[in-house]
Amino acid sequence: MGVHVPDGFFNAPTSVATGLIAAGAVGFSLQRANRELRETGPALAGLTAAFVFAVQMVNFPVGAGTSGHLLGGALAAALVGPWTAVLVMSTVLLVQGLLFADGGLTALGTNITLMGLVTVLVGYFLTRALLKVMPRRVGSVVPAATVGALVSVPVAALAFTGLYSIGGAVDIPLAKLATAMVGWHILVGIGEAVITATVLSAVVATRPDLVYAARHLQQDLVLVDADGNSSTVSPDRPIGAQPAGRSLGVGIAVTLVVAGGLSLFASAHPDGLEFVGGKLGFDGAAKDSAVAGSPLADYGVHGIGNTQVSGALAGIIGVLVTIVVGLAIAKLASLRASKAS
Amino acid sequence: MFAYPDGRQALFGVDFTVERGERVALLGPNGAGKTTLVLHLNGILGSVAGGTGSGRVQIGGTGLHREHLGEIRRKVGLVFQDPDDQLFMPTVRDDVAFGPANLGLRASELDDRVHEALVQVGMQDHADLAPHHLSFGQRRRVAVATVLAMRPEVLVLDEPSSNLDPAARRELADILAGLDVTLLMITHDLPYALQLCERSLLMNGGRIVADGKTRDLLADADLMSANRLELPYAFNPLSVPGPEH
Amino acid sequence: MFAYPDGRQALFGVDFTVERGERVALLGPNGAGKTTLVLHLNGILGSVAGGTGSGRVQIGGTGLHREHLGEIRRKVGLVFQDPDDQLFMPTVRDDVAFGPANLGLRASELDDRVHEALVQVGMQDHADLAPHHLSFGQRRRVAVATVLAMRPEVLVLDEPSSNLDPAARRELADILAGLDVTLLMITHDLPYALQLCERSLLMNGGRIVADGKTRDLLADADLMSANRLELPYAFNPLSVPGPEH
Amino acid sequence: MSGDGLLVAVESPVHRIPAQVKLVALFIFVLAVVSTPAAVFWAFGGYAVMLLAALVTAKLPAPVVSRRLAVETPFLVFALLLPFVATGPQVSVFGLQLSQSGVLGAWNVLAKGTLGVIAAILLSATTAPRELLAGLERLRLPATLVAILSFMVRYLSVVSDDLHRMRVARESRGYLGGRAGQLKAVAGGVGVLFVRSFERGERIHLAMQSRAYTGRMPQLSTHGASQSQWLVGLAIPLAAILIAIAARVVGL
Ligand SMILES: Nc1ncnc2c1ncn2[C@@H]1O[C@H](COP(=O)(O)OP(=O)(O)OP(=O)(O)O)[C@@H](O)[C@H]1O
Ligand SMILES: Nc1ncnc2c1ncn2[C@@H]1O[C@H](COP(=O)(O)OP(=O)(O)OP(=O)(O)O)[C@@H](O)[C@H]1O
Ligand SMILES: [Mg+2]
Ligand SMILES: [Mg+2]
Repeated sequence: MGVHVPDGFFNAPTSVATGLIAAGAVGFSLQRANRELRETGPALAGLTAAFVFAVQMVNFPVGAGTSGHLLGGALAAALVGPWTAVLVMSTVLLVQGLLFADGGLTALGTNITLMGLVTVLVGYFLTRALLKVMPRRVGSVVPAATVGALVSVPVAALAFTGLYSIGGAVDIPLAKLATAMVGWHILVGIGEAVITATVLSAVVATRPDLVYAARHLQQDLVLVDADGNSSTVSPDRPIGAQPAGRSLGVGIAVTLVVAGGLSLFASAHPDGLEFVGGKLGFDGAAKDSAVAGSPLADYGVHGIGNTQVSGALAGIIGVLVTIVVGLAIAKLASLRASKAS
Repeated sequence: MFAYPDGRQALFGVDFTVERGERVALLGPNGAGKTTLVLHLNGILGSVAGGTGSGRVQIGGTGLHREHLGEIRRKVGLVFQDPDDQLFMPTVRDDVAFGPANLGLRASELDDRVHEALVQVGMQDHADLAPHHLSFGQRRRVAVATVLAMRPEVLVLDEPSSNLDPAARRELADILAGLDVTLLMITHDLPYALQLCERSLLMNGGRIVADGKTRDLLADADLMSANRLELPYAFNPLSVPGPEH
Repeated sequence: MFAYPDGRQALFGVDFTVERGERVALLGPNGAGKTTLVLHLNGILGSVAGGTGSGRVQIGGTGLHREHLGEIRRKVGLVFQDPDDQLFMPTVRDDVAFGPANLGLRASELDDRVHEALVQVGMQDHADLAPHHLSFGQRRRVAVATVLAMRPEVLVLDEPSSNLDPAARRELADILAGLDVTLLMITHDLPYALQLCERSLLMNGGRIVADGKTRDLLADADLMSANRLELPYAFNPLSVPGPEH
Repeated sequence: MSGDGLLVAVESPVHRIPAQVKLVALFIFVLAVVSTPAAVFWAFGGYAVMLLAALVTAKLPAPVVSRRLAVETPFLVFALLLPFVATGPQVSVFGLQLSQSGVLGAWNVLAKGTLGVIAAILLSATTAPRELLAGLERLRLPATLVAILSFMVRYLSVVSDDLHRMRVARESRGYLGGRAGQLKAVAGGVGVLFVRSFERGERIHLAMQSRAYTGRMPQLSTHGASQSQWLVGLAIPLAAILIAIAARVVGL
């Protein structure tokens, strides 16, 4: 998604659900990234964030009066690794939301999911997959990540379309939207690929050790000592990648259960727009919630007895829960990390 | 032995010992590996920092291992050659306070320490400015203050006097002479080395090529010219007093 | 007069003329405004660059106006105090070639010019390295080479000798002495100023406080101490030859 | 973005409210706005009036605010397209066939988006980045994120300074822009810029470690907010919540 989603663009359940996904992803990444970060320090991550931020300022027109901008997710992932990259992207989006009013605060979860999570993961795993079939040289990371970057943007656009089909505030023909979004974002993706290639080739030329995605491909070095004897030394290695293990499973499960549960709960109630639409008599716009008949459907009404108020409350509670869950996971992560060290 | 990540080897076997309280100058031409060497002394470069290379460093009986890194870095204060590498906080005051605050100092104790260090380098009037809005020489002084404020046992200075005005240069020499620390100072200013350090190490091409009394090294014309060292215009190392007097 | 964007005024009225072919040293304590002043000479700071400030600069009869900026910048070669400000290309060779290429040089002519400049500063063996992977002194030398390669009419150097090893410092002095250009050099190295420049300007607090023969300024003890200038250890400005000999 | 970021440096009561209060206030306000049904127009009028009052209290110049509103443009375009592309019952306005839900949707996006953007502008124009960081830290944002954030804010100025330095260096060596060969050189500059900034970041991290940094910034020197500051800061968002609830209950 080449532009940031503002407040009120998606309905509350979607915002809440993506918020939860984002919170879970950030919490999990915090835990996984801790080791990476202790080695390289927050300075490098911060710098990558600043760079991604700068890259996102480069707007270019993609037709229909709309401009897209680069995302930088694939680039960040190649440089600092996927988990730190998720944090980097989230930080960028948070700053943009807070300081630059770019992307709404309640849409932060959506933005992180689309521009942080999707681009980073698609970019990174595509890069790694391509590296497997390419010559075992550090240089291979440039074409691999370029392809990763190229693909990651339209995929994010597709994800946006998918989200819109679930929680768009207004019905528009999905096929049309998908075509338009993907079409535009292939153009953005090309820009993304160019930037990624330029930056990565400079880094590979001068500091191959900095490219996280290709660290395992570095050649051994030959050193000469005072008497002219040479010895072979392996270059910097990433600190042993922590096995994903149970923590990943637990993190994802918690996220999914909470996200799923809450969004079921929330989407059982017509959101504000649909409610108003019903009142005004143009119900056509309002979709039937797929879970209207589920046991959860009546849940919200019990305590409060007023659909409207409980709908609003669901939104607010959802966001609050997002924050609490995110913080709890983060806390847990830092506790575990400090125990591990 | 040490090679930079791009594969260039910068150190080819270096071996020396500095006694507690000694003051040693590290001399040598551009690109000799002086900076690279001192960055090993507190584990910034080298295998202990996850880099490439081999060798051992011992500070005050403690070997430089990953588990002692924190302790060693508290003992060894390093002033970088480029002040922009050293200054990273929003204001001069915060920057000088950073190290002592990490050591656990708080409130008035911290303020005193910061103020004292700033007065030592004459920058107390600039405490609330942003470091990157200072002149180059002013940045250099603040960089020195950040390390003085930590009261290290071993002080390593990478060309501390460059870009300083002559009075500041002399004031720095006075400060350094008055400190009770082990001192290792890189400099291209040979009279300055002679004035402050009794002993000198001479590096070239990633190796130590000479080690001895500063005065003797400076007086050895062959050694000097082989290592691109020259005494300034109208200066005779044997005719002026050194620190031993 | 000029104030930085954060509101600090750094220049308070400065007025001087340098004749064609003259060699002038610009002296003064840290933070005097020397760097700020020379950044006006080719329109990097000041009203012509869209900044605050007032005043006029004239180079060889051409007023410094926005429309002449390109021409003036070709005539005035500026070596920055911080080599990192100067070097931005992926390799040393590219960096040195950048200026002459902008002047329209091509192919073998360009290569010759680049090679010559690199030989002048002794960096020809490092032509294919990345500038940011050089030692500080090496970067300084490349920075000088980038400007020498442009063969400017006016050469402005901001502390060119700092961080250079003594031999490189002398070599640079020899190069500068051999060039037929107008020279303005900022330095804290007073003997160096005396050696190269007959005339000196002394700045303090954003003003020019003295203008005269270098030897006379250096011999004026009151003026010197009022402006934080001190001659090094065992140096007598009256006893050594200057450029006029 | 250099040093002070987007701060509009004037003295005002809004500037004096601690950052953590403003952050919470912004958040609550935006939540209230978003959960308000789009068709309850008077509620949005209420929000707008309150925001306007805050802008005036903060002494923010109108041109600054309107310039910063430009980030909304892409969505403005999207919103204007909505009535034409959305499906559902159509109405005709001045002979144009518009989708009803599209019109309401466009209003929804515009109103909520604009209010959110203005509220964020209010925060960024009255809070220095440094205070903002301290505020986020006080609100218990995980330390790792705070660290990345503080470096990011700092590096925004390093990178933009470096960009500026490179431009100055280019121009002072006779670069006039344009020619294809040189353009390539400049494009290559992006990569160099990255490595350069990257290495500077690395060295700075090492410098920090040399000064006993162990991964936690020493607590930035801020004090907690007093109760009255919380009250003042939260006045508007609390009113906004009342409006939001009223809008839900009272309906149209
Ligand atoms: N980051 C780097 N990557 C690769 N090579 C480097 C890097 N920094 C320095 N070198 C190389 O290592 C060698 C030693 O550099 P070092 O900075 O230690 O020199 P130095 O003795 O401090 O010189 P100076 O007096 O100029 O500061 C030089 O040949 C230099 O080109
Ligand atoms: N970017 C900037 N923003 C604001 N103030 C600045 C900036 N750069 C320099 N100054 C201030 O302007 C004054 C003059 O600085 P300048 O760099 O010209 O000094 P200088 O004479 O070159 O000193 P030095 O010998 O240390 O290089 C100083 O007080 C400095 O703090
Ligand atoms: Mg060095
Ligand atoms: Mg200067």
